[in-house]
Amino acid sequence: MPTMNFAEAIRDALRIEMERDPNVYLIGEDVGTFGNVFGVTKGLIDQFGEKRVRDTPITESAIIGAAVGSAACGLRPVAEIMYIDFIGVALDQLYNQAAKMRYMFGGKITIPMVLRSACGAGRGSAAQHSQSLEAWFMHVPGLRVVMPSTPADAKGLLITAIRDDNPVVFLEHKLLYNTKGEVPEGEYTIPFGQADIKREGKDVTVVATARMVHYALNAAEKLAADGIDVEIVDPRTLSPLDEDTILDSVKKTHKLVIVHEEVKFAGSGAEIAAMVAEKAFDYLDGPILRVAAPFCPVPFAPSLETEFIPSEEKIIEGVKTVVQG
Amino acid sequence: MPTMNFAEAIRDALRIEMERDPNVYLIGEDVGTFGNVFGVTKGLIDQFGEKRVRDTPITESAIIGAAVGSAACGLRPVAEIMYIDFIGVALDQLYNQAAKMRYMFGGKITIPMVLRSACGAGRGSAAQHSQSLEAWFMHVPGLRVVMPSTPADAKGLLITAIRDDNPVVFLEHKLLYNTKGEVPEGEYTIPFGQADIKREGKDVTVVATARMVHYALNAAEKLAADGIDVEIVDPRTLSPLDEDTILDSVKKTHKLVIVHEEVKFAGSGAEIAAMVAEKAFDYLDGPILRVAAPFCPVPFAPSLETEFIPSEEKIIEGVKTVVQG
Amino acid sequence: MPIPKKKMIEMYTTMMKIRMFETKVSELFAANKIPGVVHLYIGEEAVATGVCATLRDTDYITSTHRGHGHLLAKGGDVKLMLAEVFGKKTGYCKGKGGSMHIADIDLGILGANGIVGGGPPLAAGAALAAQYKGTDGVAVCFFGDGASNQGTTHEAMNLAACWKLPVVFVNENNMYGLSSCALNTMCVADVADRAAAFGIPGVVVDGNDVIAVYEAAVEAVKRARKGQGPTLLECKTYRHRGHTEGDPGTAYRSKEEIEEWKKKDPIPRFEKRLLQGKVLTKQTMESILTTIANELAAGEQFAEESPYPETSDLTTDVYVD
Amino acid sequence: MPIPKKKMIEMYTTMMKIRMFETKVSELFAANKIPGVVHLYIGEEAVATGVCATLRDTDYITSTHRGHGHLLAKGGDVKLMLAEVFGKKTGYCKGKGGSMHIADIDLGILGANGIVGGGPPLAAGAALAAQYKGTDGVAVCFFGDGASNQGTTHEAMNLAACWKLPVVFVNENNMYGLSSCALNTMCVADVADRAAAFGIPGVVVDGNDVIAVYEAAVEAVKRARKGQGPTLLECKTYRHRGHTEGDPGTAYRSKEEIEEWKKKDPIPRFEKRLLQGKVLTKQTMESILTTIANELAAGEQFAEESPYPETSDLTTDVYVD
Ligand SMILES: Cc1ncc(C[n+]2csc(CCOP(=O)(O)OP(=O)(O)O)c2C)c(N)n1
Ligand SMILES: Cc1ncc(C[n+]2csc(CCOP(=O)(O)OP(=O)(O)O)c2C)c(N)n1
Ligand SMILES: [Mg+2]
Ligand SMILES: [Mg+2]
Repeated sequence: MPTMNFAEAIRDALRIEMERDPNVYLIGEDVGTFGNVFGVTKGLIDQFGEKRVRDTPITESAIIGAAVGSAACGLRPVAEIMYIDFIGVALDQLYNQAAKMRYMFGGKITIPMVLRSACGAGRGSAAQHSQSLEAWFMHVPGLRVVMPSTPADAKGLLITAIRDDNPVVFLEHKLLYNTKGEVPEGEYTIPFGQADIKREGKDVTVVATARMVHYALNAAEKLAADGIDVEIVDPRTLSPLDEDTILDSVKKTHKLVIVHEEVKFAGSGAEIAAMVAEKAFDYLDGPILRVAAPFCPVPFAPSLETEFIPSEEKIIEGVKTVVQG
Repeated sequence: MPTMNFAEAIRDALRIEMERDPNVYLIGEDVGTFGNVFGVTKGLIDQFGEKRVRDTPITESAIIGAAVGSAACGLRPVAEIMYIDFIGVALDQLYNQAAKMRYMFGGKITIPMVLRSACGAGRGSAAQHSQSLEAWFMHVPGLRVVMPSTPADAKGLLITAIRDDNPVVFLEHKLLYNTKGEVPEGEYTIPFGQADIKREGKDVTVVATARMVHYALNAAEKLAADGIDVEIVDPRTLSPLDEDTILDSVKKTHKLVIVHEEVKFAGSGAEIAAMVAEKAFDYLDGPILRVAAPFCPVPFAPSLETEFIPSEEKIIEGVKTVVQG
Repeated sequence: MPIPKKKMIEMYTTMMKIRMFETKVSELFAANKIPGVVHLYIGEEAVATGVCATLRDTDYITSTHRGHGHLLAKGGDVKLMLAEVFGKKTGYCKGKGGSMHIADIDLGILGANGIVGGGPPLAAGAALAAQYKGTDGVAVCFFGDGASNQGTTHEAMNLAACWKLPVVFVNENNMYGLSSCALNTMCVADVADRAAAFGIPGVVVDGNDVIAVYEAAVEAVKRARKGQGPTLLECKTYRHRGHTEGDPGTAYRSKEEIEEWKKKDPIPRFEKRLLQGKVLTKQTMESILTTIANELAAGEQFAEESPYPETSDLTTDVYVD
Repeated sequence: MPIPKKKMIEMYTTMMKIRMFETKVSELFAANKIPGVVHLYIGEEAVATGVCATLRDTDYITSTHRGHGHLLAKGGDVKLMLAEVFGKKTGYCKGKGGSMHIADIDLGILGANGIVGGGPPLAAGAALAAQYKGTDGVAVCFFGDGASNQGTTHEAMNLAACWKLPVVFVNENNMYGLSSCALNTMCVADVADRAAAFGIPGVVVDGNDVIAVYEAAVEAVKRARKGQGPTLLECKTYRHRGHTEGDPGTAYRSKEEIEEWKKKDPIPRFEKRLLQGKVLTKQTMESILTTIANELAAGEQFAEESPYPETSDLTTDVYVD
């Protein structure tokens, strides 16, 4: 299997789908000649031309709206919001329009679109360029929320997203773009709502998303040295959420730690914890812990940003707390 | 104590604060002559004039932005977004600007503003005029989130909100506007982060917000007949959340049901459940249940809307499930 | 080019259908048969009628909270609309949408919209789809004077201008956004002046003159079909009723102003023209009205007798599986 | 009215301070001393300088992601800015904001802003505060050609127009929003044309001519102070560097274009004028540059030697207690 990085894997998925279906097109700021600020769409305009790789003015409501409207009329747009932090100027088009149209219209309209966006902290980009916000999107009926952690997952999930007939929010952690992994050639899909067990273990379940999957894997290696065998569950899609895989793991390990990068309070981990506290309470040995960002905006200074992002150490500490009771 | 309805209590608070502090002013759509679509601000323009009760064009980003900018420069705006559903066209000004400015600027700016808005279902207003969305606001560091359930709470909390130096989101359930209650005369404040025990009980804790507090109270009366003694905790502010009062209640009853009107998945109740599953796990007798809206937009048809909104029956059922194990 | 007689009659029929539909809705609302709120189009019929008379079934429209007129003019079915307004399972949206969210994708109706300024970006998207596929389809975006202040509207016009999208932005300037008079919410004489910000033509037309609207729309639609890009077409009109049923509409508008505008009612005006031009006789008019009345009566009965959606319908139609 | 000599020298000093500050930041960034990204103002100095030279300390500005020039022109402290750009605890924002979020409320600087179009509504709010309090304070909103497409910008201009708010919208048209040429993102010749949508004056000025900018700003600010409402003042300029440091800026702009604009560099142009007008001698210029260089060196040292914020600072400053 070829090795490629996360950004390349996404580009690969885009290329495959654009070759396959002439109705798939890209729309966003600087996705054309510039090839996206992280280089993700580089070269696609050369292959597919300006019609299918559409640079827009800085006008996010129009970007999403154009995607929604054209999706309603038969196209399959892949829209890009450069950083997910910018969604606030355009959220209406996503949650009141794209997500609700099908329901409001009694099932008589289909909005097959993907909204790709870079998320996450770690590049010194400060409070308005580093958020994740997946909890917000989870809370919106009608949206799918995807958050891949590896190049192979990113590719397969993006192909699924583009083929899916629902509006999908596809969150790409910007510090993953340069991470490498083996990626199957050609087209393949990964079903939504199917978590992946990134590491099997028997002592404690760690549910982690996006970049935190890798932190958790590193933590697990170190914990193994201490005799703690960690199972790592990567939901991959937060909506739909694969409750069964998480519950099965908890039923096996009886212990749960949830790790995500976004702010802990009312974050995505709250839903996972609440779901387990309802559906597998009797299997739990002790408290459910969340290791996540504290309740503050993302700071600029490296010393603070590093502290803001959940660390391997904090994951290890969290796991030990839960295991040692 | 005089009796007044929820809308009058809010108006009373606005009037008191506007009389007290010339820097307090109202800004929003149809808040002037029209007196707000629910009559909340009726008459205030006559007393305070157009300078202090400012009708705007339909332009929510400018409304919130004007509030934030003027708050930064010494005023104390009370901005109104007619329905909280509309926040999507203007959210940036709230979460990236108002909420983060203080932190981003190292504590050197103060944004004393209130954003009032009507929330909630039950009036046949359908998917774009019936949401609550409190979970979104909870997730934003820098914001306060207030959700009163009674006229007296509404008044005291709004006065606190206006005097608070932080940006506050103040959510008014539209089906509460006509509900009556005793309200102390004159000025008084209710501190943020102080839950109110709306009913004492020993068998099970029900945490409920806004309109659901009343549903829970009715349910509790019926459950009492079955010998189940329900304690009802109304957080009143979701951020800050009074964890202690909730935890103390759970430590007493060992059982927890959370009731809110917004969609259950990734809703405000998820945080409360997760918090308890972390901090009072050992006191819990069994699963934490959430009684909340299903995962769909708010439907128009009365038959569906009634089903969408958590009912007394569903609360009773939830409590019985938890009590009977 | 003179407007064919058939088109004139079609427009008369549409205007009357809207007027009678809205009058019926008003009565039904007063009789507590309709849940939620309704925003009626009475007084503004010439706009939707004149514009939609230039469109094909395959063209798109985006509508507003005040959508009944647009939908009827684009061919919406009275029965299905009434049933939806009642919240019945047999309605356009199975009762899930209601007055503010009726759509008919087969007729190119991308939905009424509860968000002021929600429609313009969608219209740009629909026009993009037409351009992308190389059809000569057009999208029409109806929006109010109030909506012309919303940022999303500006963004949509700008994007449409940049890409020469086949879209016509039809501003229905009824002088008020709820209680706010346009004189206080914009400092330009005409909404059409805003076209200058995007380098597109801005046209003002008497929105109570269906012929004038039609003729202006023909031009704008032709431009769009030919790939020459968007037009901002402002139609000056007035709503006779309050913002919603229940709002008397007099707290912010003088009785005199309302009366004056009622004198400019687009319907008698068009009737007179049709009679004078001998396009229709009093008698044929009567028969048209009878047909509409019958259709409405049948629609009402259908709506009344239809069942409400069932509990099991609550969580369907959220996703395509 | 001729511009006082003192004002001319002040403007020269400001322009040079910006140029030298940005050059320093560029070097420090290349040397990996600055985290995150920086957007430099080199080539555009005449805009911030000319505009801010008309303002008082008590006036407000809102800035952008490309904010260093605005901040320095409004009186921002070099030491505190550099320390902030380094992410140090001694910086303007205790290291929490960084380049894109520097503010100094005492100088009326309501912050650089990471959101394109984030500033205009805030500027309207600051102007509202001034009007409300009855001061003759003014707010200036700097925004780019790219930002002129954002809906929030339109909303702010409209609200300011309606309320005659004392705000000057200063558009810095450097022809690009990141990689997108303004020719592809708007269909008007000048951003100033957009003023027509709001019924406010739109003025175009050579943004590389600090005197022209100053004179136009004097007029716009005067209007605002007198309660006559907002102006849209467009300054045509060009950024010499890439969008951010690290972007060569050549993937979307031709070398020729860049070279041509470098010939229009506002600084040599102003220098020539000052020398010819005998406002300054080569020697006094040198001494000004030395002073700035010293200030920058001291600032750099201060920034370098300052500590990073501590872990315990992470969650402070979120709320006022
Ligand atoms: C974003 C948003 N803001 C406010 C409202 C509330 N609202 C509904 S209709 C309306 C007035 C709209 O005025 P206009 O666009 O002129 O249309 P008209 O009602 O006159 O047809 C308002 C303020 C809304 N639905 N959406
Ligand atoms: C809402 C939003 N959209 C996109 C961006 C990404 N972005 C940052 S600066 C920029 C270009 C801005 O162009 P312009 O307004 O002309 O300012 P300039 O960089 O030329 O000074 C873009 C697209 C952003 N920060 N915020
Ligand atoms: Mg109107
Ligand atoms: Mg620019």
